Amino acid sequence: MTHLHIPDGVLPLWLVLASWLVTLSAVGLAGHFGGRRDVRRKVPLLGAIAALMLVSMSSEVVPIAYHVNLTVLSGVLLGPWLSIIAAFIVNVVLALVGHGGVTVIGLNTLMIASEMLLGWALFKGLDALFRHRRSAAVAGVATVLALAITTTLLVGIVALSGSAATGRESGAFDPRAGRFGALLSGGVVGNSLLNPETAEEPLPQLSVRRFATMVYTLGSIGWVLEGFITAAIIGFVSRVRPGMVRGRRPEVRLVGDEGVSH
Amino acid sequence: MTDRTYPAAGHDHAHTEGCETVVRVSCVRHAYEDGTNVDLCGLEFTADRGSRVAILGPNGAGKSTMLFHILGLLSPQEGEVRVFGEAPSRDWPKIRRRIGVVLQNVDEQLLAPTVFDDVAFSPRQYGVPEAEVREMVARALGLLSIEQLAARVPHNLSGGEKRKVALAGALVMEPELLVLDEPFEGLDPKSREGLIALLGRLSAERGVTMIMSTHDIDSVPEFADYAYVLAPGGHIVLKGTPAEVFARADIMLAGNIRPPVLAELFAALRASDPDAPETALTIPEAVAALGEWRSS
Amino acid sequence: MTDRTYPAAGHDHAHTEGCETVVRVSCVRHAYEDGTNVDLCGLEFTADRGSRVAILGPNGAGKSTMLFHILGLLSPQEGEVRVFGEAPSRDWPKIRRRIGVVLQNVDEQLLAPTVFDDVAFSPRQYGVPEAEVREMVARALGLLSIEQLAARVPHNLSGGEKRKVALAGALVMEPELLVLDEPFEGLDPKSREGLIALLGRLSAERGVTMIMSTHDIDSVPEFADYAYVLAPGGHIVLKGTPAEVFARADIMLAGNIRPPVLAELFAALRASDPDAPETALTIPEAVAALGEWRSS
Amino acid sequence: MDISSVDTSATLGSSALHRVHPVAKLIAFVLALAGVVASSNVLVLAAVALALAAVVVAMRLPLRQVFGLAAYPALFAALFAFAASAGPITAAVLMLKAVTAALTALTLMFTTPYPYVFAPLQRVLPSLVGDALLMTYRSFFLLLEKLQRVTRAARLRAGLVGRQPIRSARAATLALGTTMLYAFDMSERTYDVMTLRGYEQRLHVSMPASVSRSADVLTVAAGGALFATCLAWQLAAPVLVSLAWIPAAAATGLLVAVIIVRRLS
Repeated sequence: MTHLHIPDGVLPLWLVLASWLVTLSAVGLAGHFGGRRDVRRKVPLLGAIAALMLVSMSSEVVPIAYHVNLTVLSGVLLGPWLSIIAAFIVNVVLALVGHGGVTVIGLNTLMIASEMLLGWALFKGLDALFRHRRSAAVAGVATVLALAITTTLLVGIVALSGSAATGRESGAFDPRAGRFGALLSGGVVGNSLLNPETAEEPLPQLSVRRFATMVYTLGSIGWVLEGFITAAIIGFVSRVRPGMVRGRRPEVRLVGDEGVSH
Repeated sequence: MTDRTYPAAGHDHAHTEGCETVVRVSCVRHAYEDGTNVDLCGLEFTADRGSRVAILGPNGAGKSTMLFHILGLLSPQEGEVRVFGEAPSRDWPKIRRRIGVVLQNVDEQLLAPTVFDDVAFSPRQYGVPEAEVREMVARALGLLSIEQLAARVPHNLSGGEKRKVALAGALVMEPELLVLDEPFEGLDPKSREGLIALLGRLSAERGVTMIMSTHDIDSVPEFADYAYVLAPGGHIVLKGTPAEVFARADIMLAGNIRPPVLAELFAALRASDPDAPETALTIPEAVAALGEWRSS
Repeated sequence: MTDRTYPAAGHDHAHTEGCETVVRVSCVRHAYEDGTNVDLCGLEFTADRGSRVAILGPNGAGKSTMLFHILGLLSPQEGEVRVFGEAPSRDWPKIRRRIGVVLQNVDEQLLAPTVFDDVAFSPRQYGVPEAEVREMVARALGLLSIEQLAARVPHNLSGGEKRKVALAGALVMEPELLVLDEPFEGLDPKSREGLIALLGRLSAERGVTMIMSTHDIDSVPEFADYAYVLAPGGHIVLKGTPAEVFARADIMLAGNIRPPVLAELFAALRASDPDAPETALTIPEAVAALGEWRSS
Repeated sequence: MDISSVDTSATLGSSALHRVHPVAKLIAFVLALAGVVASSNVLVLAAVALALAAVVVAMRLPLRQVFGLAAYPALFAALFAFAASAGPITAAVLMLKAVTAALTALTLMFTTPYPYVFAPLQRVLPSLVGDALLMTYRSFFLLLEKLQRVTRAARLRAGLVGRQPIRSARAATLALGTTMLYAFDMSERTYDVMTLRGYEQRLHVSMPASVSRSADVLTVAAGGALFATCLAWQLAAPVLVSLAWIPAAAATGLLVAVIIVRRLS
């Protein structure tokens, strides 16, 4: 798994709100700058690539219940502005079918968008460095690097949210104290079954180390698989349509049934 | 056929002016980047107001290239294309309201998320008031008898239904020119007959001009008044009424194009017996012609 | 037709055993999720070793459903399908090496970045040593005379060329059974003739069995030994040699299926003149029959 | 993840909830979701989940798909719970929250065709983003079908060889690459069609008319009731905590009743 579908109700309110703020501004900017010219071409391109990400997520490539995300590949095809929009769209659709929470669309978008942006930047940089001669290998490396960095980003966010990450009610009303819980400190845990006095659980403390161990071990398998698959697809595409990965307009287009191109 | 071109502005849906030329393609050459050349040359291509013109030819002959030039999706490197007197690749916005289009991949042409919204797409983009849009959509759906599909989502329609929705979307603005790429593909026999009848009505009653590409050569006489035959490479080798075109089965075969079965039969008959009759293109005509030939 | 089924193991490319039944479809019913029902019932469908069997019928009649059942892509909810004596939906891996397939949309079947790699796809998947793969690919490309395409990118080929590459990919494992969905679609007359000749050779010389679906009813007599006609809904209404089948133009018309033009012509001739000859199904036969009729 | 089964149920289904106006369902969804996110009482969360399950059963939605999708986020919640070494009750709350939140979204999506869910969102987004959102959903089905067909062809050509994961993965990757080329070409063709059909402003989705005003009101009220229950136990926890069994029992009763009625009818 290359990124976590963070569910609803797990992260502290401040983190959820802050990520919505960042995401909405980024999407707004991307909508503005990405849509300044040639919208007619960009709407279908965005639709096609975002849909391709969803299709790849909903199909098993390796018969071990692992699904690809094609984030880096899509980042390379879309460039930075459109990547942000595609990340947002993909997460809206995912949230509505239960993959990742609705309230955390903001945070999940930031995670995927950073994967796409990093992948795009790393691929472009490395590919130029190797003079477009090793595109497939470069894509694989860029993918693994991008995924490793964003996983670290996720661990960082979880560490940042600290114990509040599990004291979900940060900022919520604490009925016993008669006040609202502090936004940045541990929240209220009212999980007691029937009697608040007897069945109190201690405030859970998130172990960043434990969390990191888990995502790095599970994740690294995913990075490598995704890296191989991205490399294979980029290799395939750069043989069939070299222009596509170089970010030029595709010079080859099928016209109707004629198999000719222009 | 006159040389008059249709005045660019102020069209008034009066379709009585005889045979204006709505579309003209004069010797357009198109070189694709991979080296393929399409030369829409040889004979000039014209479509007159109210006529139903079929473009025939094998796969790869340049039928789609021709349509794409007429629709301004390609711009001629050489030669000239005129639609309603304008160059479509430059002035498409000026003429697009008067043209309805259905290309081959109907799936991909349904842009909006519901059938109603899809048929309403063009009028809304052109700023037609919503109340009027509803009337126009109802009319277009009615023409194709698919009112019951209005609320459906395009992706779970059948292939034939999708084609009808795409057609409704092309007809909604009541275009003067319809451009259809393989319009009968994927339709079951009954829908096919219905569509042929509808197109015939539109051309006869409203003077709609139609340009249709097809490789279904046998049924051309049923739905076209005029036919052009492209040979591979785009060369226009034959033009005329279906009867005129199919009388030349020899030219078609030489150009690696399969003529209709009856045309081939009559050509073969004439080869074996110089007295054999002229090509007949429908079964009753053929029976009559053969009967006469026998008793002669 | 015997009831013997082909032994599942140890096939030895000896094709002399007369008329073994390679494929049998017995009254399969299929209910699609959207409520459409296809009933491949009525007459039993069988294909004997070395025979070329055509499945005819209009769009939506269930031709593809039938092929998908034979290929194990659908599993029968009722009825039975047997291919080489196995149930394909369950035991596909046992029989897949003996079956070559080209489905309708060839675009979707070309997977590799070059024609060579694409044709080499199946043998490589089976782990055939590379030197042998090269020989097999060369042989398959040679059969279709497309050696010169080996280094090309399949996605940039013309429709006809793509179909030939897909066929080479299906023939590379030297299958005993070929399943072809609309094999002549998109081919120009010359390639079409070449393909018909190739298929005839494969069936006559190597005893390859062929099941081909097509809506190109006119040319069935040229490429099939046996034909089945499906009416909408999947009902098998006619079976027999092309001559037997097409003699029943009445049943075909009743099932909303257009008979071949020549069959219709001769039926109409007989209606107007009781002395008119029996139905001839190819142009040369028709010319001969009509000539005789005239001089009689 | 199976978006097609969600869509099939939404567009071809005909339950009472299918006929409720999309806006009413959206409001009810937002209310219920807000309640779930605010709540931290395991029994109250269970009550909401059971009540939603009762709706799913009563409307004859495809149970396996709905509950299968709803269970998925529990996996990730469990990961968080494990990392936090949460006690059994906290872990249960984390997982129930994730599952119940997903269930609210799925109840909406299984009964409402996507254009009506996305349209209100599309209107407030920049036009590029909103139109691309609608276009994504349209394209999804075209590409899914394409991938399925390409994979099917690969399977027929021995692409997916049993017990050969590397070769199978190679074939699957080629299929994905082919689908990607198609996606690219498709977007170019869509561009042509948009030019031909005069695309200049945003796409427009017309909302259907309300079938039954009272059904709409009832749906919003139900969403409001779920929200109020969650909020009440949150605000007045010391008083109400010991009574949390009441909503849970009520919801259980509702679910049992619905199952019995469905069995009988």
